[in-house]
Amino acid sequence: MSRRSQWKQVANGMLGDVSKARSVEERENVPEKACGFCKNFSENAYASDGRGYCRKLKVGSDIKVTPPVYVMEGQASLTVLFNSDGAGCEYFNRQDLIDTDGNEVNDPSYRRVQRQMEKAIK
Amino acid sequence: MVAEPAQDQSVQELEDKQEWWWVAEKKRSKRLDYLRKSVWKKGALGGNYAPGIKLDLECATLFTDMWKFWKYDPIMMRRAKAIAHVLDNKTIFITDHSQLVGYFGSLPNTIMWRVDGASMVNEEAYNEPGIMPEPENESLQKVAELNDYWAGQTAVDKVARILDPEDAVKFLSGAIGWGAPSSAYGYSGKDYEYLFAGRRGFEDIIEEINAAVENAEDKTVGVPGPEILDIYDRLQNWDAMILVLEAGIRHARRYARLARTMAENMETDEKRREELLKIAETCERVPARAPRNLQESLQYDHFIQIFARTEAHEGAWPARPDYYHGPYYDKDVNVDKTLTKEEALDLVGEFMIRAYEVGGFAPRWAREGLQGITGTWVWTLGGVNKDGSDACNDLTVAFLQAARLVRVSNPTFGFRWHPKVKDEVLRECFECIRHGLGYPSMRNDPLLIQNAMHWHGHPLEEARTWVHQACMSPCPTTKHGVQPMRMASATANCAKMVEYALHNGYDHVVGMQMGPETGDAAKFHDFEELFQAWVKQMEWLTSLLVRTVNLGRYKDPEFFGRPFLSGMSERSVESGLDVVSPVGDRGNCWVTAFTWVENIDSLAAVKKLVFDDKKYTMEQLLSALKANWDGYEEMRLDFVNNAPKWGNDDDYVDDIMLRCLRETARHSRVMKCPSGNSWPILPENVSGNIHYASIVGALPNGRRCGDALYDGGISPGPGLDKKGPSAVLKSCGKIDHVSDGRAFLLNQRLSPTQLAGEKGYQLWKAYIRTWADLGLDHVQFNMVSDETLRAAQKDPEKYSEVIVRVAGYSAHFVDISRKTQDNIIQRTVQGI
Amino acid sequence: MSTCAECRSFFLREDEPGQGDCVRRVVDPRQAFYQSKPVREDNDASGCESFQKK
Amino acid sequence: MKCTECSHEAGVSSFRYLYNARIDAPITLRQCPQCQAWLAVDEMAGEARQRVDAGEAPWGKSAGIEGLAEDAR
Repeated sequence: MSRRSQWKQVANGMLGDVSKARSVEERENVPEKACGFCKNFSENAYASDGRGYCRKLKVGSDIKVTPPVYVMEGQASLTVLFNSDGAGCEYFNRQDLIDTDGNEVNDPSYRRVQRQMEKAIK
Repeated sequence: MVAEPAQDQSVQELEDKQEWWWVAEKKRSKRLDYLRKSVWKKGALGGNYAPGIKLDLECATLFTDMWKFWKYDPIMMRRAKAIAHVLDNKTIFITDHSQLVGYFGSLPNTIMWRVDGASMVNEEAYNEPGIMPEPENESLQKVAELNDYWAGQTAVDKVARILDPEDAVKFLSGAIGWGAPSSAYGYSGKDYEYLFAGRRGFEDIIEEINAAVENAEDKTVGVPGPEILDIYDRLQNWDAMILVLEAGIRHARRYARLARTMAENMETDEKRREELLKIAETCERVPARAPRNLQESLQYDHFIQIFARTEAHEGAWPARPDYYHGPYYDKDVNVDKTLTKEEALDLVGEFMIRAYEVGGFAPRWAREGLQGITGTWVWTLGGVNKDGSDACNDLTVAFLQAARLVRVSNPTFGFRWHPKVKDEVLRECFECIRHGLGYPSMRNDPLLIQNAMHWHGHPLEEARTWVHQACMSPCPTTKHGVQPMRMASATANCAKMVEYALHNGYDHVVGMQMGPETGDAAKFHDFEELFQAWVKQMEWLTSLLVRTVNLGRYKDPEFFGRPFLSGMSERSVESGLDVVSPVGDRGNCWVTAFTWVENIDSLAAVKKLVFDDKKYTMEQLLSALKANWDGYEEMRLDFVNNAPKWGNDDDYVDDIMLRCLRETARHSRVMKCPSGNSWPILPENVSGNIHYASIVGALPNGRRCGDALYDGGISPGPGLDKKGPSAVLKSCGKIDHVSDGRAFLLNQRLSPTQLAGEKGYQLWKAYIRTWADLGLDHVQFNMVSDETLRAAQKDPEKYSEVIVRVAGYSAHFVDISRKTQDNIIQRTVQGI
Repeated sequence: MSTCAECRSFFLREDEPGQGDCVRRVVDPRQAFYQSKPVREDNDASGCESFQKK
Repeated sequence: MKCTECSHEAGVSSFRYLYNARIDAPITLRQCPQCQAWLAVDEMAGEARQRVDAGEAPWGKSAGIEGLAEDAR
């Protein structure tokens, strides 16, 4: 994979397409094993809309297919959303400590301030 | 919530207790009191919007409807038509007791949503708790529809698509910098010389555009050739400028009509009826024609700001209100005597309140980095005229007095100090600082004029017109000097330079290879190897951000378009080019250097304890850092307490500061902006030191990932400047404030007890003289005691009006997160 | 069907036939103000909660 | 380390790190992963000293534990 194509894959996960043709239901849905509940989820500090990186998996991984594809080596991390379904991922590791109060400040490891997460926790 | 002052205490008693916020409430007029308390707070409380603040869906919908409708128009025309539709149709309001009007949202509690800026921000708006207008389900449906429509076609989407994908990912990781590479979000300089010094209203500008159009049209029906081809685009641009200027005039007349309707049909109080008729008369006059008095002049300025912010999310508010409105104050108060000083103070105070009210939806990184406020509204006061004479006037004093009455945290002032400033004006500055406002910041005018000439080649007369383009950076307000679009995207999280130098470019926080591979630090044999790795990381990080900004600037006329800003800029009115086009712009770029001093203290600590004293090996240090110092507490304290720290007049570490700055200044001259000019650095932080606290890994200066970074600029680490204020000034004075960078922020805390009374003023004045003599360009003060701040933490409601200087801006203490509050309390209180 | 023209909040614009402003007093938790929004005189006002017959 | 509130016991690093009380003192603020209480922790001793309330009693060099960081130096 060329330098450019590797990073292109990551960039695609971060740009406007994420907003395209997603219904309210899709946006509101927080699965039981959402990536946002996982210890390996690191929220993106630029777009605090719930985009993030997986700390374990690198670009090229796909946890939506069966069986999942795990790429463990590489420079760039896999991008996921806070409400991506991590049910099929063997690295899912539930994070007990979820901070949904945004009055304090950025903490990519612990903070999940999306409105939908609040509902899921309550 | 604003609590009531103790009714049984006199002004004198409250002054003696230095409870300035209650003093202000007792002293200000009933009108100012009402208006100040009626404002909805748009700044974030920590990272969240205050209860009751709602996303403005009306303006976003109006804009999108018209944008969709005119889909075949060129971008500038399309935007002009969409803006005009918003201005013609949105809900407007006039608040009781107000004399100045205009808000860019549709209701007082709404925040404007720049729906065409970035899909990421749009998704964030959708996900944000608490800001959806009721009924929430309907609003969510509406926002989802808008997000679907704008997905992929916002300004930032367009730029990010063509950036090198590696650059895009690393920039958008949020780890190495922030900002958005588009004038959809930025700091737009204004051509005040053209508007105010030139005494032009919108109708005057339209006439000038029409003349330019006529001239150009002659060419399009003349001899065919390549030289006429771009005229067709320019004609479209000119039409767009006219369209939006006319919409601005119509919008003001909507206010005139509302004020007249209120006066004629609703108002029973005769005095208020007269005020409403005055508002009507004012809005019929401006912005169509040039102002004739203070109220018109302030109203004109406010309309300009509102229109510019309807067009783009402007994160700053470059202005020089005493200079441009001063002549009207003088005419009304001193010559014609149509206004008393008290009446003028009411207008000036309200002018500040109207700005305080302005707030748009901002992404979380911006909210966290500017906690408590909505943007850096740093207004410039004082300074010199174009001929070098003192420019301070009666309005300068009025602004400084009004600030103490309305006590808003935004706008704040930056005062252009120079040796000819009169004592009475300097005293007013001191009074604001003594009253705990944290502003004005003091700026060294002669030095900054020289700096502007040095870096960007602004001629002397133009450099003398400078205003703060954001928190700190001077920019002229002239045809070729004004920078219409400065994007925050060249804001570097500099602590990553030393972090990456230590970890071979790998970022352990986001888990990605970010910087270049500069070698395994465990194998470095001497300090020089580490320093050279740092240089490479510095070059890589600043270059990546500058590439992003340059591309954003170059493509902005194609990807965004600024018809209104163009329509009030001489360069565009004359040329027909989008003002954001770099053609004819002299360039005034700078790289904002967040979290800078961590580099210096970290490098010094490694040099001292690893390479000089050989007390630890690099392997040991790297292990401790990877463990976030967990289990290495004794060693960590050694790196904090037994390594030299910046700000103590110690050449060991100060020399490293100079070396880092000079390497960066060298690289600043290598990197060029689209106008071909340099990119000097400007160390400062706002509250980015808190935002980045959990994004920067453990460092050799002894901080862990999670700890607040230093408070910014060239300020020493909180509590680490142990040798007094003179040592701080001497360390900072070693920096050449002309050629080492663009400007250098310095925070200092002073004791309100020590600086009480006349003696206090004289001490402070002597301090300022030393500061100027040592050649520093900036200093700002917090003069609120630890006791008051701790009391405010315990009883926030009682102290809701306590203001502190954060860095480059002020905020109400209760609006900032606990980590930020503690970071401020940790700063050393210097006795002078 | 009620129209905006029949409402007490409606003020016809002199220079734009058929066009008017809906001007209403609002008191929110922080401030009191008058708001204005453009409406046409023949707008259907039957669903408007603020409609008050002249 | 043992949480002063719920007695949860685990290694210091499994308590969520928040920030330091002062950079030059060994007192830090951490959060218990079980009961989520905020704790003032002596990093040198690896012990939780006291509860720090996020709302009512702030932390740091500031109100609540202002003496603690300095005492521990």
